[in-house]
Amino acid sequence: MTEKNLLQAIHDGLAEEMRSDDTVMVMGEDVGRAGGVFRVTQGLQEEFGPFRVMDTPLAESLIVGSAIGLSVNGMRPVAEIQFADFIPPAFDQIVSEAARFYYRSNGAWNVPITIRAPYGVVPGGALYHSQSVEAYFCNTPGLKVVAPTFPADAKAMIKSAIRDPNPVLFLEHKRTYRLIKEDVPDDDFEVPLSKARVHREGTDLTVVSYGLTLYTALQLAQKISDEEGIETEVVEPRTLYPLDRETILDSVKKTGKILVISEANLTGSVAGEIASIVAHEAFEWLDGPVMRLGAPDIPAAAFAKPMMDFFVPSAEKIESAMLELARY
Amino acid sequence: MTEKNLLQAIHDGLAEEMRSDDTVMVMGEDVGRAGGVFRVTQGLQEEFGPFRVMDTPLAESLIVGSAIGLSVNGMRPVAEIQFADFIPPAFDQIVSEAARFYYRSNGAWNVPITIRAPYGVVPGGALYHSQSVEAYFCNTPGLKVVAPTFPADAKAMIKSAIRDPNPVLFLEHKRTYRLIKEDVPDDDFEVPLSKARVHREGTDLTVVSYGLTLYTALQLAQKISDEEGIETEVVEPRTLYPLDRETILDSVKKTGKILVISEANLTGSVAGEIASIVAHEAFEWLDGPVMRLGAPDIPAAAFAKPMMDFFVPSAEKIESAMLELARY
Amino acid sequence: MAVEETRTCHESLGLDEEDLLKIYRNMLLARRVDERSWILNRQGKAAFVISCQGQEGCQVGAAYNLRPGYDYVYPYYRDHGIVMTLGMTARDELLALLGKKEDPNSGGRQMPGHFSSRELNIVTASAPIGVQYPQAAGSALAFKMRGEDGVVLACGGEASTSEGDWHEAMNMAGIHDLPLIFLIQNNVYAISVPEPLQVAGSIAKRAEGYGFPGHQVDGNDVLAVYEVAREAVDRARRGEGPTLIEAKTYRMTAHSSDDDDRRYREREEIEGWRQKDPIVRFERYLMENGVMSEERKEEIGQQIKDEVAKASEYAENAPFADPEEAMERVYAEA
Amino acid sequence: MAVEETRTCHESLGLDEEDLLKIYRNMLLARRVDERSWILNRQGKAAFVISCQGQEGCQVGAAYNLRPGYDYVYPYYRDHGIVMTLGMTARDELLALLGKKEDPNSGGRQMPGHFSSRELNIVTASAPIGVQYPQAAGSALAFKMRGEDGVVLACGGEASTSEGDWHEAMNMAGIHDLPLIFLIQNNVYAISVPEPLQVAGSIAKRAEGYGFPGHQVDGNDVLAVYEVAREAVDRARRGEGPTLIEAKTYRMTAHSSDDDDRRYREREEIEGWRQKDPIVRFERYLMENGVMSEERKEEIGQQIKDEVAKASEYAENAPFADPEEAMERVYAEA
Ligand SMILES: Cc1ncc(C[n+]2csc(CCOP(=O)(O)OP(=O)(O)O)c2C)c(N)n1
Ligand SMILES: Cc1ncc(C[n+]2csc(CCOP(=O)(O)OP(=O)(O)O)c2C)c(N)n1
Ligand SMILES: [Mg+2]
Ligand SMILES: [Mg+2]
Repeated sequence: MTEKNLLQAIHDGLAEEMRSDDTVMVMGEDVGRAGGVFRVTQGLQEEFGPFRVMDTPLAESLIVGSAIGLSVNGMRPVAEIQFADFIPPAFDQIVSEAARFYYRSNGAWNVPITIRAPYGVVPGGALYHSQSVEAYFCNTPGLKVVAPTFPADAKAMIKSAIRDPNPVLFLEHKRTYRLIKEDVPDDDFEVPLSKARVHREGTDLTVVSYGLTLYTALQLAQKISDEEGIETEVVEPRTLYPLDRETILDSVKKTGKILVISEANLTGSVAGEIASIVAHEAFEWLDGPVMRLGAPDIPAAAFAKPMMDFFVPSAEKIESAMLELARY
Repeated sequence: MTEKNLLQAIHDGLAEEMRSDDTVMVMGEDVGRAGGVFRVTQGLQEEFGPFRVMDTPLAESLIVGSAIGLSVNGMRPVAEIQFADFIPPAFDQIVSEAARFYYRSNGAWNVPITIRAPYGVVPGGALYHSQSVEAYFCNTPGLKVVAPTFPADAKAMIKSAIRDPNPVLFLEHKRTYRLIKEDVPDDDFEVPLSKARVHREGTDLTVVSYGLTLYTALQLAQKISDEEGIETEVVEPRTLYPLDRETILDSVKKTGKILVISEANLTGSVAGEIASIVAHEAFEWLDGPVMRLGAPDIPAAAFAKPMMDFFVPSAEKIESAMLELARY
Repeated sequence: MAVEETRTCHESLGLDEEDLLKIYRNMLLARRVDERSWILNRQGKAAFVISCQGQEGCQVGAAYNLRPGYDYVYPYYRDHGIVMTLGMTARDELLALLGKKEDPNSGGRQMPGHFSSRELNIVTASAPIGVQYPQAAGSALAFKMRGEDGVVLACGGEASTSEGDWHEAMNMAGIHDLPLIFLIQNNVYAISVPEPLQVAGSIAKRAEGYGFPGHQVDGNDVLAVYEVAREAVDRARRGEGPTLIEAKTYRMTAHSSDDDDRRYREREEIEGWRQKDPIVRFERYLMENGVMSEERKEEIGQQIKDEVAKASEYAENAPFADPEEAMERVYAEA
Repeated sequence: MAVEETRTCHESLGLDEEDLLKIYRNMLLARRVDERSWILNRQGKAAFVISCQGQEGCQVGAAYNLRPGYDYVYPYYRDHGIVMTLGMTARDELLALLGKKEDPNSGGRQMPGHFSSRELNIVTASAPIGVQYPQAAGSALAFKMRGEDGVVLACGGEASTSEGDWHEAMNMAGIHDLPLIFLIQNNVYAISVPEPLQVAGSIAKRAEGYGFPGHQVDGNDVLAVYEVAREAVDRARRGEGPTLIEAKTYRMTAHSSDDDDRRYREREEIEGWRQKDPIVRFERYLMENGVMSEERKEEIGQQIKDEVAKASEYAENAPFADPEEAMERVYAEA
């Protein structure tokens, strides 16, 4: 066990996979000599050379498209999109191509690629370095979308993603890169890309969240337990698509209440999908409205700090939503 | 009043706007001499010339991107994406650009463009000429997404879209192009891009739908009224983003039950957003689970007819879901 | 026309008579399967046809240079001539046409012309134009990284060069000297849109801006295409980098069975191009060079006719996949 | 260096001394605002800086040909020199730097360098690289359709040419002979990625493949850029079509205040380029040609220094927009 932050955990996961499998490679803008703008790939090019850690041209469609082509010719590429905000040019290659090779070829061609993309609001990031893009991808059969929050999960899941025979979109919340630290096992453990994680058991309400808002919600769950005796069960999907419906539904059936929190614009977010599954399949167990909390429906976080802070679901808003639901 | 199908209604709406406003133009692949692969723009190039009805290169990002640039320099372009399945290359220009000009320029630059895209399953269309892409776009503040089903609405709404100062994605269900006919007023009437339509009042359950499944649901609502005395209120959002929440919520508060039907892959669909709004805001009024019906979570409709038919929510499935909910 | 026919001499290309007859057969088979497809369409049996007619020269000429199952191929929807040269059969083609379970490309999931074969290294193709180019660059990079001499052939119509993906792949190919051949079949139209509204400047010339050779070739002269493709393939195998080939040709049918080309082009234009039919031209070459007699021609024609008829019968009688099969193979299992 | 300095003679370009001093002022102002931005960043007042240092010659030389508020301009994030030549002030720039409510580009919504001005026809810019090119083609098409003689200038770094959008716009510009000037400021790096890994062949040469002229120019020679841009603008105004300009230059700072360029380039390389600083070069030209004395230089320098100091003070004291303003102006009202 070694204490690591999220950045290091992902870095280590990549490095270990590259050491144990020659076909694993990393590609993207500035991943080589610079080691990535967030330093996730630092030192990898020195160890593995300029091809297995390749600086690509500035062209996201090419990055994902060529990763697809590499993967069908024997490689296991991990493609980095520098910021999730810049994934739209690769949208076609991801949703129309990578996600469908297996289905459309009736099982002949599969696409074992991982696409890493840092997402989430970060101070100074503004409209185009802040977005939560997961909803764009969570209706694409054939694709897996994962968003681990904690370092140990992230290290295990980047390995699972690389080893998975399907395309996996791997989302990393930028603001948690250095914020969250924990002991990470040194051995080669895996977390499947199909299981939610129950961080905390509780009886009064269920909170489902991921990324920075999960981290905040976990602290608040402790707080309202200490202060008010309210016991929150906190569930992290970890994989956003396909969802582990059972774990979420089991939790709601126990607590009777659910609040889904994410940093994405509320309308059309993944939170809505989770809420609607619950409203359909756990209806009989519900003791209160199916609640969601997200960012307001405006394009994204602004540059100026006051407007940015306004955008992100704050601890205050999260706490009051939790209390409102608990007291319902 | 003249009886028209959906194709003709949209054609006429376009032609009338082009006649009354010199800045209105149409652009896309094969919209000119060929009059569009579905013939929506037939005859327009003869009337308005090769620039105002312009055949573009095969490049969707260019089509939408240049429409943006035209619009900020005085024009009102209607850009056609030949099949909604081919909109991904334009994704960046739509969600990152068109939808954000106004917000990011603090109100200085707006983008009055309309993007038409035929969607939905059609026999022989297979994986890439069949998709329902609306969910990709219904979490993009700054963009309006409309999907009228009936000819009169469509004619009025294409006009509203063209006159709207914001970018509007205008979705047309291919299978309804010739299927649905109705009397369309000849005068210049508008339907706002903000109001759902209640097609049929009822007390037992609410069905929310659009496109081909709406058409089917309306027939079934009549059928189960006749046969079983079950009265279904049928609501068509018409504009999918932003949603007219009030009309939907009012209906559910009256009937206590809701079934949302669309042809899209169920998970991550707009149906989920509608369901979750209801589960949150009309919880106290609910007498049954919030139900959704959609296509299975597989990439899209197959070419072979048996597999294709399996994909589309059939009349049987819709009817049994309606009955199940009504009897709940 | 005599000029083109005698310009390329097969001996100088290292092709023997057997090669020539194979090439001829492949072209004719592609044509006959295509013609059969239209008949099945008119009979209401085939929902959709997309033709190679007129482009058999580009396709077979280029593909004859490949090592099937070793090199990677990204064909586009008209490339019936390519996939059959690589090893697909008339039966495979007609099973795909009718969307039957046995369709080796997709089991009836995709439209005809959306080729795929793991055995032949034909990478599964889709409808969105241009997406194959970055993928092809990736496959070529994999060959290069492993130091293998495989090459990648990526195909498209002239309009596919209008998509950004084409350019991004051209740039990548140039940067890393990838073993990648871009074969652009410029058949003058993209559905209804004529070349002048589609392509600024010249496709072939653009290669220079990326630092590698571009060639324009008469796409209706199969040996001319073979020659320029052979040069490109050899160059790629030697590790010297990519080549762009723009094969000038013509789409002899409507865009597809859903299209009515009378809306946008003159009958005379089509008739003019019929005179340059690559199959007729090659036949004449073979006869004039004593490679094929009138009798032999008849014989081959009859063999192919039988083959296609049998294949059609088989495909027509073959079953569809069960409806529920649509649910399978969404995700690969580890 | 002497060669470049005397090669372009301002009289032959139709520029008088007033023009030259205006050009000089614009370059210097851009530089000084930029330097001030870094100071505010180090003081913890500015969250993010993205520089024009080293590229003032490309920017001012090109923009000096435009009609502000008539022509359309799509600048990229380094184009401080362009927007100030068009009419933005030091105050505007520093309000944007600090994200204040009065920021004329976005009211503090966007990062610095994301320019916008309705009055100056500077079309709102964003961060995604390359998206401006198709938009610029559209704006140019509007001019052409109305028969107006407006031109459009679209800018980007060399890496912006790697995106498909660039190519799609080049093709469109060539097809319709649009009044569009592509100004590519090739400053050798895209963050850390050096040109050889970014650009195959030559950017300037690519224009030919689209059927219009491409020029490579010494981007650190402001008059050379002016000259080639003038030719391009005149050509576009005459309705003769687009031009591509590749201005060879160098990024003298790190990519941005978030970047540490010691990870990927040598100090000596930067020092080498300091010798070619476009402002120093132009100063020498002005002095050698008797346009500017040492005294005049001091005077201008002092004026600009004062202007920037005042602007900075103003911007630092200006208020932020209220948090709730984030909710406004999502949709335009009819
Ligand atoms: C991205 C995308 N946009 C539009 C289409 C519709 N479409 C199919 S083929 C075609 C024309 C292609 O022309 P070209 O590349 O010249 O090939 P050809 O059919 O002439 O052989 C179009 C517009 C598509 N398949 N994909
Ligand atoms: C689509 C997209 N991908 C990635 C980025 C991140 N990014 C910002 S600037 C930059 C490098 C741009 O290089 P270049 O075009 O040469 O301009 P320069 O900064 O050198 O002036 C990158 C990768 C982005 N802004 N947009
Ligand atoms: Mg063509
Ligand atoms: Mg650069």
